[in-house]
Amino acid sequence: MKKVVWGNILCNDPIAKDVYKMQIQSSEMGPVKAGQFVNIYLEDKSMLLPRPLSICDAEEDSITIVYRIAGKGTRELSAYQAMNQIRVSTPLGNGYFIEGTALGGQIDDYSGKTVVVAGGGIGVPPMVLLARRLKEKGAEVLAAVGFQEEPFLIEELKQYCREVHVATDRGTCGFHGNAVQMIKEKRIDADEYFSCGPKVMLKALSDFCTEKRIHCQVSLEERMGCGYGACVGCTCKIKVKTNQGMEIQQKGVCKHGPVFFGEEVVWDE
Amino acid sequence: MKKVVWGNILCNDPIAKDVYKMQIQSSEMGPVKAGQFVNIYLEDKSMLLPRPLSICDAEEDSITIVYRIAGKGTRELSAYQAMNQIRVSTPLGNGYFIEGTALGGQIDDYSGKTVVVAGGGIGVPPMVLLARRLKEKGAEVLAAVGFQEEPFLIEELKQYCREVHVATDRGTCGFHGNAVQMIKEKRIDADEYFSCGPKVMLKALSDFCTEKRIHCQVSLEERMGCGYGACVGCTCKIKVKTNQGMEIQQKGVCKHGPVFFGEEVVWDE
Amino acid sequence: MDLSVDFAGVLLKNPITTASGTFSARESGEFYDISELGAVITKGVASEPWSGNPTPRIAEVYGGMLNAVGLQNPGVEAFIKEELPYLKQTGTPVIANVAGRTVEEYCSVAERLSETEVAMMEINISCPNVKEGGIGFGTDPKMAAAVTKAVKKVSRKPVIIKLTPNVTDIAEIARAVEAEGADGISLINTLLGMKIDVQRKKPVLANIMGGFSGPAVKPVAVRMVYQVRRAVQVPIIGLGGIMTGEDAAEFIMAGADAVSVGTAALVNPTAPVDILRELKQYMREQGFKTIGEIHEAFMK
Amino acid sequence: MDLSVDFAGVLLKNPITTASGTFSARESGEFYDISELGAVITKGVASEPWSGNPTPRIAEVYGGMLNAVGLQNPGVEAFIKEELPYLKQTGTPVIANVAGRTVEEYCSVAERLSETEVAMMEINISCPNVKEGGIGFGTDPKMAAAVTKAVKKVSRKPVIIKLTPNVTDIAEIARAVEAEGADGISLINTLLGMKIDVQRKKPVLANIMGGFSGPAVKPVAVRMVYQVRRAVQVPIIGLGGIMTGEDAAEFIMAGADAVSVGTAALVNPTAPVDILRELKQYMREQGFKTIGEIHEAFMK
Ligand SMILES: Cc1cc2nc3c(=O)[nH]c(=O)nc-3n(C[C@H](O)[C@H](O)[C@H](O)COP(=O)(O)OP(=O)(O)OC[C@H]3O[C@@H](n4cnc5c(N)ncnc54)[C@H](O)[C@@H]3O)c2cc1C
Ligand SMILES: Cc1cc2nc3c(=O)[nH]c(=O)nc-3n(C[C@H](O)[C@H](O)[C@H](O)COP(=O)(O)OP(=O)(O)OC[C@H]3O[C@@H](n4cnc5c(N)ncnc54)[C@H](O)[C@@H]3O)c2cc1C
Ligand SMILES: Cc1cc2nc3c(=O)[nH]c(=O)nc-3n(C[C@H](O)[C@H](O)[C@H](O)COP(=O)(O)O)c2cc1C
Ligand SMILES: Cc1cc2nc3c(=O)[nH]c(=O)nc-3n(C[C@H](O)[C@H](O)[C@H](O)COP(=O)(O)O)c2cc1C
Ligand code: FES
Ligand code: FES
Repeated sequence: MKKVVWGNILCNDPIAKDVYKMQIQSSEMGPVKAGQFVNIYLEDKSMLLPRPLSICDAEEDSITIVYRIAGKGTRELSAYQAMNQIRVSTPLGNGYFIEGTALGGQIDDYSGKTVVVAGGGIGVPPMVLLARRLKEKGAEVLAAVGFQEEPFLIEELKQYCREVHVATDRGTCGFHGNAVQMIKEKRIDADEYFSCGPKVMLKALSDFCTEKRIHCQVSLEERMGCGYGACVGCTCKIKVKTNQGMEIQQKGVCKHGPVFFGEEVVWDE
Repeated sequence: MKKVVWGNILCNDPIAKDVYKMQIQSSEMGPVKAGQFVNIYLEDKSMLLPRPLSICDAEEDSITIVYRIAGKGTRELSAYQAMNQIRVSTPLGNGYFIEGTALGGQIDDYSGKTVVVAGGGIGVPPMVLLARRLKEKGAEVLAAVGFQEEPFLIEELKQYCREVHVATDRGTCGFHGNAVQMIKEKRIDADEYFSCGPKVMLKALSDFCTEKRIHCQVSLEERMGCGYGACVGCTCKIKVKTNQGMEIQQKGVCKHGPVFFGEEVVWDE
Repeated sequence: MDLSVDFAGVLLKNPITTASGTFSARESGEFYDISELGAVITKGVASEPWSGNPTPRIAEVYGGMLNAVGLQNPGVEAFIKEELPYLKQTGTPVIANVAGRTVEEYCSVAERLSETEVAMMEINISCPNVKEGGIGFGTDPKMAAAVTKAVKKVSRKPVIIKLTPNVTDIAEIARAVEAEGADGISLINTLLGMKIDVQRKKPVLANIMGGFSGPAVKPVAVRMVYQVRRAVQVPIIGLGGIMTGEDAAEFIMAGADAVSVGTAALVNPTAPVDILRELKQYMREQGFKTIGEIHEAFMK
Repeated sequence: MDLSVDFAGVLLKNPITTASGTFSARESGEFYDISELGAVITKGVASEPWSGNPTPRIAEVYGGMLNAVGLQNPGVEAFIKEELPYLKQTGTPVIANVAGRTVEEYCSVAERLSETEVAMMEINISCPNVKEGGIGFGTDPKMAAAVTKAVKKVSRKPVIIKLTPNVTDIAEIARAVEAEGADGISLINTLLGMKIDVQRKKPVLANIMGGFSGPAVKPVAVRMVYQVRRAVQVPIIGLGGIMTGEDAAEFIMAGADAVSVGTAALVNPTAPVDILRELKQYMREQGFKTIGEIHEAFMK
């Protein structure tokens, strides 16, 4: 069964401007797939809805999340102290299709394959666990990550990636531009691309991959109510093959996603 | 000017079952009159209204409050830790008329007078500061305090009172009965009575004093909105002498009270 | 202690149900055993699939939320084929929530559902974005009555009419639908609300306005249940901001025979069963033996 | 930066006012300098003293409060003698809130106040417990229009009509009062709410139901200000749950020319001036130079 549990905050530290890394310990987390997220429930009673945050890394009995202060909820989160408790759900969503099990899942064995994990801004965190899992499955992992100004999680990525390419919008560090521009210009080639980040970036990567006729998985974001498929709040438009041909359907980001194949997504909204 | 300030919690400890004593330090409290109260503002954002709590004692730059867990707000309060901050107003209400300044104020000099401070249950706390002030003004102070089962603040009262008479409803300790019964039976006589406690007790004491033709000041409670006279939420019926004779008026407990003379109060509601 | 309630002839083993649109059989079932509930109320189904409104459809407000899902649903046939068999196998009575844009649409769904194992139907005449002649069905007593009459004619299951709180006189609407044979009334649906993001300078919902729910709306809901209880004889499902067992008891005191848990289940996925447990505990503490005793204890 | 607004011909130096019933000149003035505000709106005055409802009159609910003060007030003569001179000496424009049980009562107060220094009048046709013919003035467009017409006839000050949110169609009421010459509209008054204490098994208010206010009602208030802005041309005072400068900006974007701070001032006595300061900061951050620019920036 899925659950909402009380976890122990092991640490909650700033790792870049307005970006925090929190490690939460709980023996009830269960198995974690790369690309899954958790719901974080806040203490301030005026904010009732859970905050969905991607799992950045996971150990036997703990998970790590990395978040940016985007509003009141994440600001509250940033004030939580280590050794306190936090209400958190067990992993939600399907994650990236690398387990060979999920709907539309591709290959289970990545040996001999080169893959790129491409993250933009606060989309970088899930790339860490993803890189780790892909490496475990035998892939040669390259990272292409873009930031506004200040990179983070680079050391973590280096543990699992042969190369970590960094881009910044302002050119303060690494490639001057965004992650997809960098992939194109630096020719960071791969057999498959995995991505999380702003919609414009995901679309650019998806277009690039469609052109190259290779697979690309993207993790989408949408305002959520429940995060577990009850409220039908978080939909996106997905092209689905049916008996009658191609059809555009509203799919729940939290239930059917958050990861979709780039070609499936109806981008033009 | 009146203010709402951040105070430092110096201590917050249980002193009887479900009864806590909290000392709050702030250099902005200003002068405190016996019988005044403060508004305590809670952290839980679902509970917006302040909690009015009587001032039990006051030092140069701190006040002490004593409260019973009566609901969600006081429960939250009981969990506050020493060394943390709390939002609290400067003193509100008029307090007991012993300063010679307030409307209807009586005498400023109590030397040679015997007074009784009579508290019932969670009405006992303001008796401490009141006893202290009365003693400072030269009065011989006797305390008559009633509890359900477990007395509290007895040592504090003894500092300022020549005698402290204790009653408990169940007879677990001291006189078996309530404080007014005890006053009558033990003939705890005085020139003036001061009281705070359940309405039935205040009424009984007021009737007793009316009969004896001596003054009696009672501190009333009413559900409050603002606590400072803005919302007209907290009224009680008071008999007022006007040019046209005696008239019953709605008086704000927080603004005109919380202390009234027993004979002024319209008890039969 | 007996928590069962007879609601319009259907026996519910307890008064706790799920509010329409905040429950999904399989997904909610991953968090708790739904057969513990008195009944489940499904999300609204229409005669044909509806794709709902553009996103963002969800926003948070102080003590509540706004939604503009717009009754996205796969249509009654898909509901009967995919959702109902799963629910049936849990043994929980199913109350199917029915959406429509016209009287005919409501009737066609009600007729179709009458052939299935649903225990009752809840007719949602109160969705802010379903309009006819410029006013929602639920805000005009005559139109509310007309829908009720038409649906009652074709339905072979008890019909509950779900009312909107966005009206001047809720008792008038309640009397109108009772007069046309409604077997029960449920209220409240969402209040109409709006929020503007002053940083982005635009409404937080793509649809501009949306349905407002959660603990913030409870005082309005309790008041309306109380008013409707005084206006009609039929049983009432009370809802709107129920977060705890004591909240459920409050609605029952005000006059509800059963209650639904909505937004609370988004805030805490196991809320319906948690609230059931808390209600039992409240009854134990107060010495209540039946649900009826809770209402009788209320001193107006 | 210029925060001034011309409201029905009266110049307010900023758009922040106090909501009627939550402000008392001397008592609020002990917490802040009331001359900093755009205007003060006083508590409702009737032609004769009213003693209000029995206590408890106040209850707390999730994110808000209920009140059943029942318009206790000392009558218009006492107001003119005791409150007005004090207010006048602060230099702050005074908007007198007017209560009444009949059209005649409203008119007699309006006429009397016309002889004084009040800057404007706000006619409260929306108090839940003022009834005529079984419906409050504010819930029936015809009666709302009748009061407006009668008051306008006798008043020599701008007349603002304060609307209740407890209606099906707020735009209809707004249009009705504008048509009869209202110089401005303020909204919302309180929602009608109720709460039961399930331990004591009775309503928390002696009056059973009461007016619901505070941040919990804000989404309804913003929505109604937005709807009324689209329905009428007269200026609007927006209120309902304003707690911060950004909340004030939200109402202005939705269409309000000025705003009132109510429950927030009970939660925090200096709220009106705190909100003014926050609004200024918001404008600085966003580069807004005037109040008008805030509304213009809103993208529907
Ligand atoms: C599947 C998923 C994974 C995410 N992973 C991460 C992550 O790893 N790190 C991270 O920093 N952020 C992540 N986000 C975004 C994150 O959820 C929001 O930034 C956060 O909820 C903002 O809350 P707030 O109270 O600080 O901001 P506010 O803007 O005050 O939030 C108000 C409301 O809007 C919702 N909301 C705001 N922004 C978003 C958004 N972009 N997407 C969805 N809902 C939003 C909030 O949940 C809340 O209900 C993820 C979002 C989704 C949907
Ligand atoms: C002038 C004054 C002085 C007081 N002094 C003390 C004191 O020294 N020690 C003490 O323990 N209690 C005192 N009380 C009572 C105290 O304010 C309430 O017990 C407390 O507010 C309950 O809050 P709660 O959230 O725990 O309970 P809840 O019942 O959950 O409170 C809900 C609401 O009811 C109000 N409320 C509840 N009980 C009362 C009450 N008896 N009087 C007024 N409002 C109430 C609360 O303020 C709140 O708005 C005093 C009350 C007044 C009016
Ligand atoms: C996301 C969401 C979707 C909803 N969908 C429906 C629906 O399809 N049909 C319906 O009758 N009510 C629907 N409602 C209204 C709820 O059933 C309920 O009446 C309302 O939310 C008040 O209860 P609550 O405060 O407990 O949520 C929906 C509410 C929410 C929050
Ligand atoms: C205690 C109290 C008393 C009120 N008295 C009046 C009144 O006399 N006249 C009036 O028009 N509105 C009155 N109101 C309504 C407020 O002015 C305001 O419309 C409402 O509270 C919504 O705003 P808020 O959420 O900021 O409080 C009163 C509100 C409260 C809380
Ligand atoms: S957030 Fe509720 S269905 Fe996805
Ligand atoms: S509590 Fe507001 S006037 Fe007394």
